[in-house]
Amino acid sequence: MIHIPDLAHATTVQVIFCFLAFITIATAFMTIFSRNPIHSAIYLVICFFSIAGHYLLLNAQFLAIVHIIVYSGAIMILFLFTIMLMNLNERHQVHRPRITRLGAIVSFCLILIVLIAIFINSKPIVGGYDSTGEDFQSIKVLGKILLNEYMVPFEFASILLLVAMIGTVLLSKKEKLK
Amino acid sequence: MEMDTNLALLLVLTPFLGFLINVFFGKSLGKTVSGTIGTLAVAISFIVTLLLFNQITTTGKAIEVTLFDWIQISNLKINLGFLLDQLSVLWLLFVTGIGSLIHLYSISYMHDDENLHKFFSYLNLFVFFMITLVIGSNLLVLFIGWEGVGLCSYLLIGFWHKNQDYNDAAKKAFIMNRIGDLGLLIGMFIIGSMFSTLDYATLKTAIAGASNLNLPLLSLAALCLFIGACGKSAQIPLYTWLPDAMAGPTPVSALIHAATMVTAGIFMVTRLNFVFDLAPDVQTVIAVIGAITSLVAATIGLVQNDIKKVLAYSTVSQLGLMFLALGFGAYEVAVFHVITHAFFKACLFLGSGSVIHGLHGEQDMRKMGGLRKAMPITFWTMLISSLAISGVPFFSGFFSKDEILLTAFHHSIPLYVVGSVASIMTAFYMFRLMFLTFFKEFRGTEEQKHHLHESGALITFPLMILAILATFGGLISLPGNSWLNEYLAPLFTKVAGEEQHLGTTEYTLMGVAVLGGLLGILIAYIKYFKQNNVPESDENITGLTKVLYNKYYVDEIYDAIFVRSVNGLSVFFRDYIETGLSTLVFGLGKITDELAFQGKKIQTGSIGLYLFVFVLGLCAIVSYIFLAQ
Amino acid sequence: MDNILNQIGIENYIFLSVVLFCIGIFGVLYRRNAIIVFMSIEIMLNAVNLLFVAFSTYHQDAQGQVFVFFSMAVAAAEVAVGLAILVSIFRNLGSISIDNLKNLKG
Amino acid sequence: MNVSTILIILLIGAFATYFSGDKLASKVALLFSLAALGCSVVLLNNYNAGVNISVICNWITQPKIAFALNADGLGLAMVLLTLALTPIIIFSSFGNEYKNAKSFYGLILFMAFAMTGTFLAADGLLYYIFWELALIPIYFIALIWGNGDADERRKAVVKFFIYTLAGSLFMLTAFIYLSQKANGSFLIEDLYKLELSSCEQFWIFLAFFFAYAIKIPIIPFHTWQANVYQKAPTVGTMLLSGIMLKMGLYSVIRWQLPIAPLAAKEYLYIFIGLGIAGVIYGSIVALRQKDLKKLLAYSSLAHVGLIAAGSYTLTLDGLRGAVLQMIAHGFVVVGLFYAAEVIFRRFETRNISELGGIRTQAPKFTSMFLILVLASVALPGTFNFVGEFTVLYSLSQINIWFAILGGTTIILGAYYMLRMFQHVMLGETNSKTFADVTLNEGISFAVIIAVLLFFGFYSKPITDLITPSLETILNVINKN
Amino acid sequence: MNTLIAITGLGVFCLLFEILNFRKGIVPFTILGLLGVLALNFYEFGSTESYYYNMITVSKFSTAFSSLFVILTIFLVALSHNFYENHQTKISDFIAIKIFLLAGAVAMVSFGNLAMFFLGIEILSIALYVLAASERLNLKSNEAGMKYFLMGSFASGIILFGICLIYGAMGSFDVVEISEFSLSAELPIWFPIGMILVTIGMLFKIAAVPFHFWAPDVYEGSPALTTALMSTLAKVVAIATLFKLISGLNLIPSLENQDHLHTFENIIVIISIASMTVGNIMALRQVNVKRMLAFSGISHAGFMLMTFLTVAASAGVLLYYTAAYALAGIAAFSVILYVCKNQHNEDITNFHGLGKTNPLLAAILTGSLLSMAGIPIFSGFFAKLFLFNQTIQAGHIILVIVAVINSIISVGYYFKLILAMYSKEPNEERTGKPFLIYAVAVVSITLNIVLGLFPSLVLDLLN
Repeated sequence: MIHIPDLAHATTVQVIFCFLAFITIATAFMTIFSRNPIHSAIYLVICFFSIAGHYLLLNAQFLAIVHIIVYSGAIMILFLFTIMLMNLNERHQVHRPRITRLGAIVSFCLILIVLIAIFINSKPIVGGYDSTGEDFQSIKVLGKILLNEYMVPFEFASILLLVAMIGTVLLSKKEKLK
Repeated sequence: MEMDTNLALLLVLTPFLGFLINVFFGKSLGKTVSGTIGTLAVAISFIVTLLLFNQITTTGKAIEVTLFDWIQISNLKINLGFLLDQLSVLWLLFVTGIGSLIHLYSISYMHDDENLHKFFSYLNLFVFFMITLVIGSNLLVLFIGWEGVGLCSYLLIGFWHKNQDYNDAAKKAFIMNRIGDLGLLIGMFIIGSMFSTLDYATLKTAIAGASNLNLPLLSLAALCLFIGACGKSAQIPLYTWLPDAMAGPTPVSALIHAATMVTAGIFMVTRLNFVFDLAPDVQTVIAVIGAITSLVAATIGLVQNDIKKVLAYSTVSQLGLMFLALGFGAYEVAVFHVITHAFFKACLFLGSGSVIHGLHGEQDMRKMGGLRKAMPITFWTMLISSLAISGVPFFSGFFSKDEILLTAFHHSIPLYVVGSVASIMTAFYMFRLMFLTFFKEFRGTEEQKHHLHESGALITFPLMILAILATFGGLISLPGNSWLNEYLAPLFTKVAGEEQHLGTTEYTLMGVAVLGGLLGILIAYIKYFKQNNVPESDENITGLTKVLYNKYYVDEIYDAIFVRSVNGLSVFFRDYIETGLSTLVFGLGKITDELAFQGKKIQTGSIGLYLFVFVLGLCAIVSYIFLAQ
Repeated sequence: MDNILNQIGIENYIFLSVVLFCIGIFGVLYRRNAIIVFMSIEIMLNAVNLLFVAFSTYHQDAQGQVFVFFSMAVAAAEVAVGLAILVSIFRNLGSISIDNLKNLKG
Repeated sequence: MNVSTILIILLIGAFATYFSGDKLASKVALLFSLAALGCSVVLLNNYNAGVNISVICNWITQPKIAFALNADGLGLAMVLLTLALTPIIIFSSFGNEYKNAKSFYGLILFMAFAMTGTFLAADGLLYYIFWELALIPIYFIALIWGNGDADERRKAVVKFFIYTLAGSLFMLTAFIYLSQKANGSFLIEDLYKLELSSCEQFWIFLAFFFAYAIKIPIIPFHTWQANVYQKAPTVGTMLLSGIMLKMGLYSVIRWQLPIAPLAAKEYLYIFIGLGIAGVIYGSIVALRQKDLKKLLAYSSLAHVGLIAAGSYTLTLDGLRGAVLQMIAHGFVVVGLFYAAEVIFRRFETRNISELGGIRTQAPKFTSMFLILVLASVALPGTFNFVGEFTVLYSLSQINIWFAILGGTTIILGAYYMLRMFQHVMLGETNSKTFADVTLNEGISFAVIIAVLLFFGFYSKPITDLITPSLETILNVINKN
Repeated sequence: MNTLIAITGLGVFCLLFEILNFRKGIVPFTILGLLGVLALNFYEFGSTESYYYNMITVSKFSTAFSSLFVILTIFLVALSHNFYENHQTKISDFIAIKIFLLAGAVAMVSFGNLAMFFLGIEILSIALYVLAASERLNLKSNEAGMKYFLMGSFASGIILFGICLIYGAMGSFDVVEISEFSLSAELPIWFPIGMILVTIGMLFKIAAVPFHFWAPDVYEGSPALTTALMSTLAKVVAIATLFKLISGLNLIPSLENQDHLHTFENIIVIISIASMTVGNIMALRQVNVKRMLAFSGISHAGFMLMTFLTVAASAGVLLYYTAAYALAGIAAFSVILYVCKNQHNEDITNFHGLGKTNPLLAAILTGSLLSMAGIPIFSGFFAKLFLFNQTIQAGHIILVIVAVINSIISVGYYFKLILAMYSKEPNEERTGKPFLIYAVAVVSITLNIVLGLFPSLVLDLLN
């Protein structure tokens, strides 16, 4: 069952969680609904920040920082760059047929209901969450795991980036004709 | 034994050899040589037959020859073998004898035809098959001959193949025969499954020794066999092919459609007398059908104007009489009539051929007349034969026909009356033919008249021989002292009929018959000699005559009922059922094709739609697996 | 140190990220502007990342967080490639509406 | 030496023909087909002498599929039919010039290869493979070298292909199902040993029936036939009607009946009835066909209907008659189609109404054609009579009405064949000249006619050859 | 593991070649290199090992499929030579991307950890997005790339979500650990949900109905060689990976524990039937050959899905089926590449009269189509046979009957192309006989037939 946090007796953490969750969801919606792509981008940045807040709440500081660097710092800049490059603004907003919106709303509701229903249906987690007390998410631990156990995927991710790099070059490189 | 085999093979294979020679070399040999070879081939067979006849009469034992296994069926094994007994040798005698004469006749008659070698090859082939039919030791070998003679009949009727009407006639003959053949086959199947043999000799002993015979089944077999006989011997309802078969050259009509092939049905029934004896119901059917056929054919014969058509209907009528006799179990009587009929009818046909030959192909009696002087030999021989067929005393036909009527009288008065009426009519139309053809003035064109002449010796010689036979043929079975009955006695299980004592009744009946015959002749005389009537031209024929002239419209009825319906069905099947089935199969393809066409519309190219379906699919799967319970 | 989930409950994180994920899906379906669609996809990925971290805390296990790094790398690579494609479309078509991409159909 | 030699010769022949070039192709093909025939005759001798000429070796381990060729009398008889007809068919095409002849003759030999394989295979799957393989060459032969309007032809040929393939795929499913029951084995003897429930047998029987009914064809699955016969080049038509149809009939005897005997027994009347309905229907439709080849196609439908009815009687006579009739029909139908081809070569038409009056110009051809026509209507003394008589006899043992209805083929067959003969050959001399048969044509005809007449009187060698294997099959059918 | 390293190295070398200005040598060198990799693979075959904390596990399954991928890549690289004739400046990039794609593919079948799986599939996908959109001036290619990218990343999101749920349930990404846990009775429902989501994501990659819509559009719009890659290599990789996921993570037993197995099987059956039917029916009216083959690919996906009903026993069958399908696809595409080179579309009209102008290639295309249609002696037939055999054994006879009916329908469109080649008049002459295309076509169809004649060679590999 959903535990609707009892706001009257809510702990600080719970209040923060609710607040962050609200911001996350609201800005996510705003991202989608705002007409100006630049506004969307800004809302999305806020959304990412709130997610970073969640990370912090979960005590994953390193991840939160990386998250902000990668998403807000890199990806969103890329987005904004592109938007600027294409000089997009409201006039590029094309007419959306009603059927499309209806379809989107229907599928949104449907998938939301289905997924939530499944999770509600599932056996609730009984008992408390154990805490080993060990440090499991400091930079040190993460670094060890990443470069020992996850060394191969780590290297492999470089291939992924290499492919993306080659790909982007390939897609934008003008051909020199003979 | 070796000797017998060789003789039998010689008997069968000489005509076949003649056929081969004529087929392959006939054209280069020239007409006379070709004809001579054909004639000789049959003549040799005739000589062999005489030898065999001699052997049979002296020893009294049948000769059996087995060549090799032919068809193997689980419970019956069919040999290719020959049985030369009294019946088959008797049949062979007139088949090969008359055959030789007609071959001889044909040399002259067909001399102007460019395909003479073919004609002789077909005739030889016919004789070959006829011999096979007669001497086969089992029903299946008989069937080879049976179908073979049908084939030759087909070939010879359609000999002048440029005329599609003749071809139609040939085809009709073949197909009607085939209807009968199916009956024969079915009969064979039944007999085969009942007795596990088709061999005459074995069959006879099997039937004799059998207890608990399934008589209804056997009767069915007999009936089927009789249908076969109907087809071949032109009985109702399968008789209509025979008059049409007159499209063939006249010697063919004489040989095949009068003397030999059409008697095959009688031969078969006689051969299987032990079967038919056990099926009295079928015998009754045979008798009734025979009587009706003889009457119907005779009535039609009354008004025909084509000289060969008259003879054809007469043949049908006479065959009917023979079946009448068979129906009463008087096999030897029927055989007797077969023989005499072969003589006089062959003679009549050949005579009419001589007339037609003289008139360069004219067959309509209305355009003849007065030929007596120009063609005396033809006239006299035909007159003798006409007298014979009319039952005028002391000619051969008198004895044989009288015996049939006598037998009929003893068994069934109504049938006797029918037979007698048919006989009277026979006398009438035969003499109608004689008067119209040979007396009074010639009614043809001047040019024909100019060329009128008696035919050559090759034509008249066979006529004379046959006329002699037609006169004296009756001697082989004189009432009360029948050589024939004695000769055939070993064949029949029953004592041949009730030995007929010649009593008052018999003499009275004889007198009645003779009077009847004379009456017929008299009417013809009055009508066509005294009153000098000439039959009306076709369009003026009215009333009953028209019905008769058009053969009771039987052809038209058959055409409407069978031919048209089959053809109509064929067109219907071709145009509707076939197309329908085809559309059905194509329809499956069309449906999928249409689905594909509609399906293409779903693939709109819109990413939104694609993702929408994606999400729907996801929801459906997830909810089906996790929420369905 | 106390497990933070004792106060919030893993379910709530699941629901949060499911909602976020669905918003992402909704965005993809709702918007025709390719850039916004990309952003929606980023929202989806982030929803998952959030859940990874939550599960990581739940299991007291760092692997989930390590996976988030990979997921970020993937997201970055995807965005790079996606934007490159988008730019070339924009050059050819002068528009970035995905509704204009309907030439291939049937 | 064993039966695989034949297959090897034919396969090598197919390739050799393809690589010999357009000019030599026909002769090379003839040579190889004759070699295969010779080889099969030698093998027949060996077989009669009791030498084992069968082959069996493993091919695929899982599921267990063996390369098993079993030469029993029945198989050998069919192989001989195939290999005797192939040279005749190839030789008969010598008068025609084909574009890309090397592929054409190569395909013919390949088809002979596949058909021979079908008749010999003793493993369900191997059999199925050959069965399907035979379909490919004829598809191309009909498609590329066929005649008539290209679109129509395409439609007809594709229909034929899809239709027959559809049927055989159901057979494949049945085979797979059977092999599950037989512990993964497809070997015929293992399949024979299966004891299936009557429900299973029913479905298996039906699946086989689809394949065979379409191939044979039994009405109402015949709609592909007439069109394909008409559109295919005559060589293709000969291959189809002479041999390929027999694959279906052979398979009924070899596979369908012994594997699902209970179903066969239970629905005996229905299947015999279907066969006989085919006889009557085919004969009637044939009557009013306008195209000579189409008429022959429907006549073929009628004849195979009778053969099928014979097979479904499940009696020794029925099976034996069916096999005899298969062989006889194979020869006669090839001859008849060849006659149609000979006419087409001269007049460029097969439309019956445009023909006629050929007899005066070509007496030899007429005689040969007539003999074939008569053989086709089963005149006693021809091989066809032996077959037809035996089949009808067996039918009469089941029910006399079957024999009577089936026997109508005697009447109707004579009707449509003679009608056709009359309109094609007889009548007033045709205004166009018709050269009589050439030597090559004459040889082909003469061989066919000689075979038909010889076995018409002396079918013992074939009967002796096939009877033991048919008895074996019957034993399997009647095992429970 | 060695394979993966070797392939990656090869990809880097390709990039270096560009720098060293050695473009001419790229294709032969890469082919040689890949042959070396293949040899390495053969050498490794049979060993079962795991490397680097079980990130990569080498098993018969992975080596066999890797070998298949390598072979397919060899063909695709060989075809590149001709295809990129006019794009010499980019050829090294193209080849390198293909090689990296292969690396991703190999990782996908030999992963021992879901991280490797995820990275592998992303490498594969991103490479494909790039290749699909690689004709930057061609709007169709752009559109294809965009569609594929959008939908692909959407699917990736779902896969990621699934992985996340699996992690949530198991607390580990390690395949061995997960498969052990998955058998325990007390299992959070997250695991099956996660698995289903991953499965759905993979179903998208293999283009199964209803996640198939992208395939025809993308296949049509992409450059022909990319289409070849997608329809052969990518599809095979995806299905093999999905198979490995389902079998490796013990999805089936865990579903059985929770009474979900029946519904899962039903889903598979329904998707399989739907894919076959939709794919085949939609293909009937296509005029573009690539599009037609896309639909054909969808239907084949349906066939391949049948193996999931008998996961325990059908790895060999899947390998055989994919090999047969991919080899036939390569042969077909090499002919299509030849025919449609310098044409602005791939419509059937381009194939008119090919039987006359170029009988060899026409025969090869015919052969490959016959193989796809399942006509013996081509391996496609045996593939279907073994598949049906397995499926009947599992008791899904209805499914097999539907599959049979679908095989019949499929003949309709395969033969449309054959008809066009043989019964229509040629509309233009083609000159030039590019050796590599011929070689690829001949070798692949030969391999296909050899597989048909000796199916045990492949079929028994995984037993």
